[in-house]
This record gives sequence, C-alpha cells and structure tokens, in this order.
Amino acid sequence: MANGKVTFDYNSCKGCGLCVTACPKKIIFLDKERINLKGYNPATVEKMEECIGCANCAMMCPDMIITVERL
Amino acid sequence: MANGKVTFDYNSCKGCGLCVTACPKKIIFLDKERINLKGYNPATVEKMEECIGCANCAMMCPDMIITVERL
Amino acid sequence: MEKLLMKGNEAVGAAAIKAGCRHFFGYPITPQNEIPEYMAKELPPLGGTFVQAESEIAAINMVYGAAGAGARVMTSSSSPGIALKQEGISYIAASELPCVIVNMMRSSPGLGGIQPAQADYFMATRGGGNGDYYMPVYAPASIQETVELVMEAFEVADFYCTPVMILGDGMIGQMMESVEFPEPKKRNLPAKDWATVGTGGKRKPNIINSLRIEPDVLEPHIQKLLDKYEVIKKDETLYEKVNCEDADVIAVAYGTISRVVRNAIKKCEEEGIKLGLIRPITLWPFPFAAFEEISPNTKAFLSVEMSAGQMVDDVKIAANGRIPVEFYGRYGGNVPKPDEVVAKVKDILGGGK
Amino acid sequence: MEKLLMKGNEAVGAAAIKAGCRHFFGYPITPQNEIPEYMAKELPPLGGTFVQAESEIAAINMVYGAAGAGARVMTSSSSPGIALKQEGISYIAASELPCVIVNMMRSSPGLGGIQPAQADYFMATRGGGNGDYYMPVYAPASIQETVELVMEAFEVADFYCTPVMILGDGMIGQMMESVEFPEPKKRNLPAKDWATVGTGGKRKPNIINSLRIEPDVLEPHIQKLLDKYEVIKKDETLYEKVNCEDADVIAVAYGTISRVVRNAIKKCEEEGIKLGLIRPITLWPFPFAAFEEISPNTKAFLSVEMSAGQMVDDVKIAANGRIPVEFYGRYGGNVPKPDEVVAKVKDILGGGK
Amino acid sequence: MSLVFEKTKGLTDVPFHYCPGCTHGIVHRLVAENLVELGVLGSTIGVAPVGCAVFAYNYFNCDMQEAAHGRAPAVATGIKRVHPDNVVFTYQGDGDLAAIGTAETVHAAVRGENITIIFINNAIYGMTGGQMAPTTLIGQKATTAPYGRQKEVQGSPIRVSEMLATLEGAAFIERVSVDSPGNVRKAKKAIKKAFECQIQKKGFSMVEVLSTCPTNWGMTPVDSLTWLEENMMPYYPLGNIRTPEED
Amino acid sequence: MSLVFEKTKGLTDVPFHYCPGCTHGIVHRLVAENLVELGVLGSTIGVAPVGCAVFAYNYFNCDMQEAAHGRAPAVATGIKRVHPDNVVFTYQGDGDLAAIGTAETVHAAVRGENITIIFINNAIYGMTGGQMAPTTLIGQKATTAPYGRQKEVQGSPIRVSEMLATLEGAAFIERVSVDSPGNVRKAKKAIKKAFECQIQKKGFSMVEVLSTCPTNWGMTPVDSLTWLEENMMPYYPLGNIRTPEED
Amino acid sequence: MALNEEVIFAGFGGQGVLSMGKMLSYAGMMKGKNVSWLPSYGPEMRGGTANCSVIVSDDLIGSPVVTEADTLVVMNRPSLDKFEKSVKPGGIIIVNSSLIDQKVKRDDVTVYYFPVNEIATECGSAKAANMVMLGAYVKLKGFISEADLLGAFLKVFGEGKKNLLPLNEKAVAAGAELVK
Amino acid sequence: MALNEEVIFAGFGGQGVLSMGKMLSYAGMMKGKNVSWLPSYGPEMRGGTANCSVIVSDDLIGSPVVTEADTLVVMNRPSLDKFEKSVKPGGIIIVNSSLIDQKVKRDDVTVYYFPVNEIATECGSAKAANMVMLGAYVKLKGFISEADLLGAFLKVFGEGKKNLLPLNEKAVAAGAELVK
Ligand SMILES: Cc1ncc(C[n+]2csc(CCOP(=O)(O)OP(=O)(O)O)c2C)c(N)n1
Ligand SMILES: Cc1ncc(C[n+]2csc(CCOP(=O)(O)OP(=O)(O)O)c2C)c(N)n1
Ligand code: SF4
Ligand code: SF4
Ligand code: SF4
Ligand code: SF4
Ligand code: SF4
Ligand code: SF4
Ligand SMILES: [Mg+2]
Ligand SMILES: [Mg+2]
Repeated sequence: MANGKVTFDYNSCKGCGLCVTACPKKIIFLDKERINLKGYNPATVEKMEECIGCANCAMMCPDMIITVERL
Repeated sequence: MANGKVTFDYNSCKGCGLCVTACPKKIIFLDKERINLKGYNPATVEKMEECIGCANCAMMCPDMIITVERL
Repeated sequence: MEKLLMKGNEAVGAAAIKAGCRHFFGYPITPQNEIPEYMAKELPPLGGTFVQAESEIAAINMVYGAAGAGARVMTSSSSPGIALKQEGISYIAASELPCVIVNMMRSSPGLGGIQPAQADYFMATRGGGNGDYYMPVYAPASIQETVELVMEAFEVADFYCTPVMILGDGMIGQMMESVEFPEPKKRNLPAKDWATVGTGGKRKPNIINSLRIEPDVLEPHIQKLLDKYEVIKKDETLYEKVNCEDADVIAVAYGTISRVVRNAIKKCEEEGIKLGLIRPITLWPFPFAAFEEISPNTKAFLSVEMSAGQMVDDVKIAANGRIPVEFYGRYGGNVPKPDEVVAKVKDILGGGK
Repeated sequence: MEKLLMKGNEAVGAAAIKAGCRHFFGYPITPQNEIPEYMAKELPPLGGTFVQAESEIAAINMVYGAAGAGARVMTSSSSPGIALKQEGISYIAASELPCVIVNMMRSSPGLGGIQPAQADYFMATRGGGNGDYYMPVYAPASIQETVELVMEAFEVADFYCTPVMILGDGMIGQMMESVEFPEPKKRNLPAKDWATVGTGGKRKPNIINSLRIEPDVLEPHIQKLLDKYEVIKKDETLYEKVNCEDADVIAVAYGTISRVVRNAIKKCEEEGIKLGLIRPITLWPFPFAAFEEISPNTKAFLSVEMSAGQMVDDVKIAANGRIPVEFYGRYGGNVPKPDEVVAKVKDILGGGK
Repeated sequence: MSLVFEKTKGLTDVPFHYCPGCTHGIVHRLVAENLVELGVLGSTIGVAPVGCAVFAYNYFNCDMQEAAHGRAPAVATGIKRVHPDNVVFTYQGDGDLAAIGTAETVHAAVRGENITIIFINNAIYGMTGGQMAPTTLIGQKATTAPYGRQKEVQGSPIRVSEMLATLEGAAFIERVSVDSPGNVRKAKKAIKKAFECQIQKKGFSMVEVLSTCPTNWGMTPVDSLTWLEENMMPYYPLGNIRTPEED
Repeated sequence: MSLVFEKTKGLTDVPFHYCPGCTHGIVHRLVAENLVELGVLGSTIGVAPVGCAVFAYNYFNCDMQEAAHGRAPAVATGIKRVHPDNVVFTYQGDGDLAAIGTAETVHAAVRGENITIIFINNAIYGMTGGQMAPTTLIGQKATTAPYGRQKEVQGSPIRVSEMLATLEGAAFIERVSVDSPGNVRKAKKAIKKAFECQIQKKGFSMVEVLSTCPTNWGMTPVDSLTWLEENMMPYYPLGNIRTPEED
Repeated sequence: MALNEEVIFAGFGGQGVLSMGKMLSYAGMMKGKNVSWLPSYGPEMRGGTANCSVIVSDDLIGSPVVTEADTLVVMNRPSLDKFEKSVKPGGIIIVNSSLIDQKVKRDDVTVYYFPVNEIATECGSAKAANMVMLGAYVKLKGFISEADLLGAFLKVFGEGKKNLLPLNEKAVAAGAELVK
Repeated sequence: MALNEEVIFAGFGGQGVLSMGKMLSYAGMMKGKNVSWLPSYGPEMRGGTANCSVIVSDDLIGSPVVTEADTLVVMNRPSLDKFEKSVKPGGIIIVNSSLIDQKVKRDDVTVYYFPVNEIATECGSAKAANMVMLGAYVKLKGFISEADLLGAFLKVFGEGKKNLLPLNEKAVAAGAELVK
C-alpha cells in the first residue's frame, strides 16, 4: 500500500472534523490541547506512517488547508 | 330526433362564426346582408325546423348570445 | 404595566398582534428577520397565519389580497426588499387598501451593506412606485415609540384605507429597550363593507381594483386620493420640537438619528450654543407647520441624516428661503456621532459662537 | 439628411442602434411595445441580441449582466414595469454600470390606465429604489429630440459609468413626427477595462459588485458616487428658456407638456400676457441655474405637469421663497389643454392683467 | 318547450370586450356555470389577471380582486389565508402565469395552496398586441419574434401543467381545450373537478385551457380553432395530469 | 514524492468566510478545479448570488459579477448574450434559486440559455440565519417554521431538478452530494459534464448539490453529513436527470 | 397666411383611420411642412374606436393633441358624437354618410356628407373608403395634391403594396370628384 | 450624580457577549433605569466578532450607539484592538486575560485584567466565562447587585435554564471575588 503524507495549514483549520471522519485510516484527530489563531482546535495526524495518501481528507476539507503527497 | 329552437341576441353577435362551424346540421350562417349595431354580420338560422336543439352552437358562442330550447 | 426588554423587531411583531393583526406575509432579509420569525412563532397559536412568501413581491401581493379580503395585515422588509415592493405598494395605494409595511432600512444603494441607514426616505415619502400616491410614513425613535406607532399605523390604515409605512433602521430593529404595551387607541372605524368576503348571493360583487381605463374615470379617482391626502396632512401630521425657542441652529432629524442630535444638544449646551431639534414623526405628511415660527436668532436649519441628504429637500421646501438649510450626513452604515454634529453646528455659526 | 416619419418608440430603437446599442432586454407593456418590437426585428440582422425577458425584473438584471460584460445595452418599459425595476436600477447605479432605461410613462398609480402621464417624476429623479443614488434623466419633447437624447444617453452612460433614463410618456412613444438621424456625437470614452470579458489568464479578475459589508468601505464608495454626481450636475444639466425676460409668469414644464405650454404662450400673447417657459431637458440634474435670474416683473413660477404635482417640489427648491410657486396639473391620462394653462396664468395674475 | 341553454347567473350582464370569436368568453362561461352548479358563487372570490381578461372583475358575478401582472396566485393566497372556507380562483393568461408570474404560480403549487387556477394558454400576449409568450410554439410568429420562435434563440415552449405536476402540492392538474363543443364539455368537467378539489380542501388545482387569439394570430376565429387543433394540441396534449388520490 | 492534492489555482488566496465544516467550500473547489482542468478559467465569467456564497466573487479566480438576490440566471443571460463563447456560470443557494429566483431559473432553462448553474441545496436560508427554504424538509425546523415544516401549512419541498427536467431547454441536470469523499468525486464529474455541455453549446445545464449548513441546522459539521444522508437523500435522490442526447 | 392645419380622423378600428392620418402626415412632411401624428390607443384589439390627431404646419408644432380641430373627418357614428364639439368655429366636418345617417347639429361649421363606402365599393373595394375620403379631404383643403397623397401611400404601406396603387388612385380621384 | 453608564461588551461570536449586555440591561431595567442594548451584527454566522453597546441611565437615553464608553469589557484580542480607543478618558477597560496576553496601551484609563476563562473552568464550565466577567463588572460598578444580575439571567434565558443557576451563581460570585 502506498505511503502518504498530509500537511495541514495549521492556522487556517476551522476544526470542523470533516477530514477526521473521511480518513479511512482514522489517523486524523482534532487537537483539543491547542487553539490556533482562528480560535479552533486544529486537525492533526500523529501516526503519519499509516497514511495511504488517498486524499479523502482533502476531498472533504471545505477550506482546502490540507496538502497530500504520495511517496 | 328532438326538435330545437335557437334565438340569437341580434345586436350582441360579433359575427365570429364559431356557432356556424359547431352546428352539426349546418343551419347557421352569417347574414352578410345585415350589419348589427356593433357593426358585424350577425349569425342567423333559416331552416329552424332542422334544429335538433343540441346546443353545440351555444357551447361555442363566446358571447353567450344564443338561447337554445328543445320541444 | 409590565416592562419588557425587547428588540425593536420583536416589538413590531408584538405591537401588531396587539393591534389585531393576524396575517403576516414576508420574506427574510437582514436586519429585520426577527419580525417574520416572531410572527411565525406567535401567529399560529392565535389562529392567524404567517406565510413566508417566495419573494418580497409575492409577499406584498399577498398583503394586497388579504387586505382586500378585509384583514389587518402586515409585511416587513429592508431596503432592497422594499424596492421590490414598489409596484405592489402603488397598487395597494391606488386600490385604497389598508395595510402596514415595515422597512428596517439598511445601507444602500444596490446590495450595499446590512448596517443601519436612512437612505430610503425618498422611496418612502414620494412614491418609489409609479404614479401619484403617498402613504403615511412613521419614523419611531425608540422601541416604545415603535410599539405605539405600529398600533397607530393599523388604525390610520383602516381609517383612511391606505397603506402605512413604519420606517425604522437596522438600529431600531436590532436594539433592545424597555417597553410597555398600552392598550391600542381605537378609532371609530368605518365598516369594511368593500372587502371581498363573498357576496353570499345577497349583494352586488365587491371589486378591489386599481384599473380605470378611461382618463375621465381615472382622474376623479386620483382626485379622491388627493383629497384624502389633504385630510391626512391636516389631521395626522406628527412631530416633536425640542429646544427650538431662540435656538442658534435648529437640527432636523428623524428616527434614531434624532437621538444622536439630543446628545449633541447637550454637548452644545456645554459650549454655550443653543441647538434646537425638529423631529418629524410622520415623514409623510412632512411637518411643514413645525418650521413656520422660527426665532430671528436662528441662523440655519441643519438636516442630519444617515444618508447623503434626502429629507433635506423637504427641509428646504419648509424653509422656503427664510434661512439657510445645511446638511450633515453619514452613510454606508456609519452613524453620525454627536461630536460630528456639534462640529457642524459650530461650523455653521462660523467656528463657534 | 433623409427625413423620416417615425413613431417615438421606433425612433428610440433606431437611435439606440445608431448609437451602437446591440443588446436589448425587455418585457411588453403598453404604450412602449414598439420599442421591443423594433429591436426584435432590427437587432438580429445586425448580429445583436434581443431577449424578451420573463419579466421586467429579469430584463433589468439581464441589462446589469450585459452592461457588466461591457456592452451598450438598453431596456424599456412603462410605469408599473419601471416600478418593478427599482431594485435592479439601484444595483446598476451602485455597481457603476452604464446602460439606458426608457420609461414611456402611463397613467398611474397601480394598474391605472394606459394613457400618457408624467407621474413617475419622483421615481425617476430621486431613487425609486433603495439608497443614495441618482441617474441622469432626459425628458425629450419631440421625436427629433428623442433621437438626439437617446444617442447622448449612451455616451453619458459610458462616460460616467451610470444608468441613464429617458423619461417619455405615452404621447412621445405613440406619436409620429418627422425626424432625421444625425451622426451621434462621440465623447472621448474611457476604456471598459473593468468589464467581465474573461481574464484570459492575464490579469486579476474583474468584479462587478455593489456589496460593501464594511461601513468604512461602503461610505467612501457612496462618496465616490456623490462626487460623480456633482460633476454631472456641473457638466450635464440641460434646459431651455423661452420668453422668460420680463415674463409675468414663468411656466415650468418638461417633455410633451412643454409643447402645450408653448401653445399657451401664444394664446397669452394674444391677451397681452407674457408667459415664459423654463423647460428642463435633464430632470436630474434639475436645472436650478435656470431659475437664478428672474425679472422683478415675474409674479410666480407655474409648474405644469401631467401629474398631481411632483416636479413642483424641485421648482419650490429652485424658487427658494423668492416668488410664489403655483401648480397646474391634469392626471389619469388627461392632458392639460393650452386654454387651461392660460386660465391658470390669468388666475395667478388676479383674473387677467 | 324546455330551455336547454341560457346565459348563466354566474356572469353579470356586462357584455364581454373580447374580440370576435375569442375563446376567453367560452372559458368565462364554464367557470361561472360551475360556480353556480356547485352552489358556491356566493362564497367565491375571484382574482383577475393583467392580460385580455383584465376586466374579468366586471364579468364574474362574485367578489373579485384585480391583481398586478403575474401576481394573481399571491393575491389569491392572501385572500385564501384570510377566508380558508371561501372558494378562491385566479384566471390568468400565459404571459401572466407562465412568464412574469412563474414564481408565484410555482410556489402556490409548492405550498399546496388550496386555490384553483384557470390558465388560458393562447400561445401569445393578447392584450399588448401579440408579443411572444413562453408558450408560443416553435416557428410561430409574434411581434417580438418576427422571424418566428426559434429553439436556439428563444428556447422551447414551456409545458406548465407537466412542470407543476412534479410538485407534491399540486393536487389536480388537467389540460383541456375549447376548440369544439365536445372539448368544451370536457373542459367544463375538468373545471368542476378542480373546484371540487378545492372545496374538499385537497390542495392546489389548475386547469390549463388551450385557447385562441384570432386577432394576434392573424386568423379568422374559425381558422384559429383549426390552428389550435393542428399546432397546439400536439405539443400540449390534452388530459388529466394529476388527480387527488381518492378520486 | 508526488503531490496528490493542493489548492487549485482556480481559487484566489482569500480564505473562505464560511462556517466551520460548511460544504459550500467543497463545492467552490470542485467548480474551480473543473474550470482549470477544462482550460477555461481565463474565459469564464461567474455570477455570485445573495446568500452565504455572496462573497464568491472574492474566491473564484475568474471575472465575476455579483447578482441581486435570485437574479443570477438573468445576469448570466445578459453576460452570455454579450459573450456567447465565454463560459458563464451562476452559483446559487436554494433561497436564491428556488424561492425569489424561481422565474429566472425556470426561464433560463426554458430559453435553453447556454449557461451552467451550480445549485447549493442546503434546505435552509443560511446567510440570513436559518429561515425556511423551499427545499426545507417536512418536519425540519427553521426560524420561520418554528413548529417544523408542515405539508398542510407550508407545502412540500420543491424538487427543482425534477421540475426543470420537464423543460426541453434543460440539456443537462444532475443531483449530487458532497457528504463523503466518494460523492465529492462524483459531484466533481457531474460539474465537469455540465460545463462541457455548455462548452459544446448544448444548452442549459444545472448541477444540484446537496449541501450542509451546520450552523443553522444546529448540528456539528460531522452530524450534518449524517443528517444529509439520512434525511435529504431519500427525498432528493442523487443521479443524472437529463443528459444531452449525444452523450 | 402660414399653414397650420389641425385634423382629427376618427372611426372604427378596421377603417384605416390611423393610416389616413399617416398618409396626410407623410405627404405634409414631403412638402417640407412640420407634421405630427398622434393616435389614441385603447385596450380593445378589435371593434373599438380609433382616432388620430394630425397637425401640418409651417410653424413648429406645439401640443400634438388636437383639441380645436380645423377639420374633423368622421368615418362612423360614435366618432361624430364624440368629436363634433372638438372642431373650432368656422371649421370643417366631413362625414362618411355611408355609415352615418345622423346630421351634424352645429351651425358654426361647414359640413360635407360623402358616401365614401359606396363610392369605394364602386371603385373596386369597400376597403378603400378611407382613400376616397382622403381624396375628398386634400381636394377640399388644397395644400396637398392628389399625386403627393399617392406618393405618401407607398411610403406608409411600403413598395410591397404597389399593386394596390391603381385601386387607390381610382379611389382618391373619386373622392376628389366629390368636391366641386 | 445621576447614573449614566455606557458600556461596550466585545468578543468572539460564541462567548456570550451579547447576553452579557442583555443581562446588564435587564438588571438595569428592573431597577427602574432607562436602558438600551444595541448589538453589532455581521454576515458571518460563526467565528466572527460580536459586540454590543449598553447604556444604563437615570436620564432618557440619546443615541444607543456608544462611542465614548465609560467601560469596555473585552473578551478577546481583536476586540481590544478595535475598541481600546472608544473608551473615554478616565474610563475603565476590563480585559479577559485568559485569551488576551496583550496589555492596554492607553494610560488615561483604569485597566483590570481578569483570567475569566480559567476561573469559569474552575467553577465548572468554561462557558460561564461571561458570567464571571459580569460578576466582576457589577461588583466594580456597584449600581447592580449580584442578586439582581442573577434575576436578569433567568429573564434573559427563561425559566427553562433554571438548572444552570447554581453554576452561574458560582461564576458571578467568583467574578465579584476578583474585585477587592
Ligand atoms: C408589470 C407589468 N408588466 C407588463 C404589463 C403589460 N401587460 C399587460 S397584459 C400583458 C400580457 C398579457 O398576455 P397573457 O397573460 O398571455 O394574456 P392574454 O392577453 O393573452 O389573455 C402584459 C405584458 C403590465 N400591465 N404590468
Ligand atoms: C431582495 C432581497 N431579499 C432578501 C435578501 C436577504 N437574503 C440574503 S441571503 C438570503 C437567503 C439565502 O439563502 P440561500 O439562497 O439558500 O443561500 P445559503 O445562505 O443557504 O447558501 C436572503 C433571503 C436580500 N439580500 N435581497
Ligand atoms: S490522505 Fe487518506 S489516509 Fe492520509 S490522512 Fe488523508 S484521508 Fe487519511
Ligand atoms: S476538514 Fe479542514 S478545516 Fe475541517 S478540521 Fe479538517 S483540516 Fe480543519
Ligand atoms: S342547437 Fe344544435 S342544431 Fe340547433 S342551431 Fe344550435 S348547433 Fe345547430
Ligand atoms: S358564436 Fe356567437 S358571436 Fe359568434 S357568430 Fe355565432 S352567435 Fe355570433
Ligand atoms: S387580443 Fe386575442 S386574447 Fe385578447 S381578446 Fe382579442 S382575440 Fe382574445
Ligand atoms: S450559515 Fe450555513 S450555509 Fe452559511 S456558511 Fe454557515 S454553515 Fe454554511
Ligand atoms: Mg396569452
Ligand atoms: Mg440555502
């Protein structure tokens, strides 16, 4: 399975969580510990190694703040 | 076959001829010899005895100037 | 009487219901949405109807139908939405139907903005629609006054068989103040025997109509409207005069801006300047009488508006050349500040007195 | 130049085409139907487009789109139809788009009648729509002048990026006179580099818009409009003054009614009365300058209108209290007769001189 | 001797202003006869359009309101919400109903507004002198379609009945014609059903009537009937399109 | 390392003002990506509505016009008749398109106007704060339907796509949803087809997109997707409703 | 004296009354006069009355509405009733006696009764009644020749109606004949 | 001296800023004062800034727009930037230091920094930050009692929210505590 990498534009995230449900690998979560400049808990990935680069998250992000790359 | 009788309100006729085509007995015609108060050649029946009182003429007269009776 | 803290928009709805209005037809637009929302909630339990129309045009024509059918009926909107109602209002005025139309003005032209403004004065007072017609236009300056004028509007509408407009602005609509609901002042109203309620086979058909194809029939009909307007001018003109005796300058301001002028009056006082205020409460009929007696001391009228200058035309007609007419306005959603008004007054007086 | 006998409505169409108008969006209404009908026939062979819109509202918004896309574009209607266009006109003015709007006025309010009238003066000259905006309004008095003003209207519209109105009446629309088509007077026009024609990937997007949500952005935008209006007032005001020196009374009349006044002038002459005429050709900007110099002999201004009195407001502002302002009007489709005007003049002068 | 036909009491004595042979008159009669036969004339409120039928308020022998062009369904809504137990109908042309009044028509149906619309489709703007209507046929000439309506330029004519039938609120929709005595009789039945639908509070009802405009079609009244049969009927098929379930 | 997804050049750098999780943003992206992929961005003119997407003119990286509420199809018509070879689209909400703009929408389709409409059906008036839309579902609450929409009072929701599909001028109509990555991909294809239909001058095209309004539905963005699937999809079935014959 | 002729033409919708006015206007314009033509218009498409005001003048034309006509041409009876009072003292009324059996009541005007329908029928078509009437009118008034009138006919109706010229020539001549 | 208190409350959309103003207004009204509450309103449904002007006065209230505030209550940073200049010299600014790390630049006003979010969390819910702030405000100003404020809470939110009263009581008390 392909290896992917996602990058979030930290301060543009609105913490809506649509990417969270979209991810088949369930690796995205909203970081309740942090608040970005916009005042939201931003989306983050911890186990990036599990990312398959399917771009489902990007498909659903209404604010296009996710960049997806594939190895 | 029933016997009918039609009466036209002479001065209200607009000479449109719809009754003429509607009559199954083809007994109505527009009287080119006469002009009524409105300025039209009014509809007339000559052979009233052929009228079957079907009221087709009245069905079609947009100005409701025909009265139909049946014997 | 119980005091309530209420938004202007809700107070409009509550006053209308208190005045017996049971039918409301509207379409959403900021900053007046609380009016339809209030009616949507409150009317059905009272057996009334709220219809969210497909557009402002549909709404005003539903009002026409309901008014013609004899109901007390209201619609509300804000500037661009009111622009769309102009044909309908012209029909209602021409057909002599009573109804109340609320305009909570926002900044314009075009889509403009949603902040308060007073730039629909022309549209309200001199026929945004086609033809020779007018309607009483009330400009409340507080929520309490809004309540009273809305109630009065229904009575006036029925009394004269005319549309009546409540001309507020986003501020009136959105602000809360304490308010009491007195019993509506009732007039001796003529029976609505012209309404379409069905003939019951007992009388000739009633016809609600504004078409008169023959000039010699239409002209007397318009004359009838004009005669009615003269009575309204005589009997229904409302205004308030504050601090005008011996005033150096008399400001003319209506609605919320009259309150800014009140603050300016105090500030002027501190500087030894006497600023007066004529506050038209009816914009049509415009209170020309208020301008008749002015002290020889008074240097100018100053029309203060949240517009680029519209009421100033009526002030000029009222002044009739006796003293200069000046104008100060802010627009686009900005609200004149008391200090700005004071500065303008000083300016008129030649840099202070 | 060839002389043609032409209906006013057709002349409007022919002049527009001569002025380079290739896009027309309209909706039928009496008494201006010959305009869309003419355009429907003449535009397609020229590669232009005629669209019969589903309504007046759709038509004015098609005009907005086409004007924003850079075209010379026109629409036409009559009173109730123009009332429906008010929101759209406000948008066009606010978005600074050039176009020409023709109103062949009929009698109103409401559905009224289809005979000529001048009761849309208010709607035309002071915002039937929402907000602070104006547009140049031309009032031709003959078919020849109609042709010239329609051509001028397109130039003025493009020069100032503003809607322009031709305010005629059923008489102007329906009558025939002989007419010549001179070459349009061309101005040095700015390029329409703001139009939506596609970026071609070569520049930033062009945006046609009237929304400015921040008051501090909207206010300067309105100020820009107001500054433009001042230039138009200075440079584009048109009027004609006839027989005014030492006149006993000066009539003020526009469009077809100015011709009735001309007949009245002759009749007055026969009776030794000197009647003058100020004929505004632009109703907005109103020709206040024409009222500045008046002879001490002149007893009054007399506004003569096919309405219940609308322009009379501007005449009052212009008179500014110097001499009385009188009014004579017929309405509902009736046209004032020269004799009636003469009688009114005599009346003003105290039963003859 | 028994009376087979005389003018209905549902109409006033005012003579119609319609052109000779214009079928507006026939439809007026059918509406009025039905109101009388259903016994509801005295509780009926009609709404007249702007169009050739603008003077309808002078003809129907019931309370009437004259609506602004296209707004009759909105006016009828206002009336009906005040008097839900009265019969409320509009009488509208194709310009009135299907052009400027499109939104009002569609949304009266969307709301399932319990009113009846009599829709006169004569494929032309009669009153204003023969301009193109949304229902003008392809190839048909009109003063604003002097080269004939072209699909590519003005699009194809709208079938209002079929369009409204997609709406759940539309309880009864039928298209009829008044080109022959037989069709006139059917039209009358359809109009009766529409009113019955309203009386039984089943929601929005409309009868589309194919009608002639000899004046603006530039034909004799008799030729107009033939033109209607040969040109309009194929594009606008007659028949019931929606009926309340219980029927 | 290859880039699988980055923000399209069809959009400007201006961040969206939409509420968190509002699917307006997804649809903006799909439209913009398609314009870029079809190579027509530079010749495209868009029309923004009045509704939450009112600022769309700041987002799409092409020439734009802001229309009055409901009039976008008329504005687009004006533009298209001036520039028949440019791509012209409108982006409209359900209040804008299906309420006040009903006549403009229907008649753009009747004329077969060669434009593309992107229709955002979120069953509510978003911008003005949650009033009832013509597409609000039965039982759904709105600020102007505080007791929930009732068939008897406000009528049944309008299925715009099905209604327009009765018109001959409507060349391409499809209903899609953006509730899941799979449906987003399908939505993108449908929007591409609609633009292709226009580029090939086949007439009017519209894509109805079922969309969420977490703010006015009073739900989280994620719950909103579920609500859309469970409530909107059954009433507004996804799928193609009209395609030009040659396809 | 400078010419200033103000005329009202009035009749039924189908009688070609508006065209009469147009032809006179066209002829006047071609002779270098100032002209105006103003129709009245109503809501009824057929069968209503039609009338128009025409002014032919050496001067600039003031109001195009004729309220004190020099000449009134009436083609049917309701028009006579309506406009009889709109003629100035000393003016002329020309009555289509084919359709109007009534007499003019005023005695301060000159009245002519011409049975133009009958004459037109004799010329070949009852539809040319208006041309017969116009022929009589121009002859009476003298400021337009019969030839100019026929030139105007083509201008108003277009070259396409050239085939009708002989009929109309005949009608105009017959009309002119009526005026001795 | 007669009371005339003009306040601006400002913060994020979800912080209950408008309610703070409403509660103060209600409490003022119940004490027989004249009151006005004016919100600013924008097109953004969520995440935008929100603010309101409140006036509580013994006099009739002129303009409801507060441009020279006696007191400014700011719940987030953009609001401080925006309204700092709108306080009259000698006025008061109360800053929610939980979310605003910045200091007030003016030196002609009295400034209080209260970490109301933290305190509210301690009381049981971060959502009560506005009540903490209000508690501090009324205590500072003195013309409204804490009990009156809680009475207003029920008026504004309705009897249905009675269950939240204990939490809010705690929050208000904790806020009042901040003012020595
Ligand atoms: C707002 C407005 N626009 C236009 C008109 C002009 N008008 C009158 S009737 C009509 C169309 C009539 O056509 P239709 O509805 O088909 O009725 P018909 O005459 O064919 O019976 C129009 C456009 C008007 N009176 N008001
Ligand atoms: C003429 C007019 N009427 C009403 C409004 C107010 N208004 C703005 S947006 C809107 C409705 C928006 O709803 P929708 O079209 O569904 O778009 P959404 O916000 O849901 O995306 C309304 C009624 C307006 N601006 N202009
Ligand atoms: S690319 Fe796919 S796997 Fe990777 S984070 Fe996004 S949704 Fe999850
Ligand atoms: S979808 Fe986008 S905005 Fe929403 S949480 Fe994920 S990254 Fe943030
Ligand atoms: S009743 Fe029948 S048969 Fe008799 S005239 Fe009429 S149509 Fe002919
Ligand atoms: S249908 Fe009626 S109006 Fe027509 S010709 Fe016959 S009787 Fe006369
Ligand atoms: S114009 Fe047409 S629709 Fe109108 S009355 Fe005449 S024939 Fe009938
Ligand atoms: S209000 Fe609704 S539609 Fe509008 S941006 Fe917010 S979530 Fe989206
Ligand atoms: Mg029609
Ligand atoms: Mg929506």
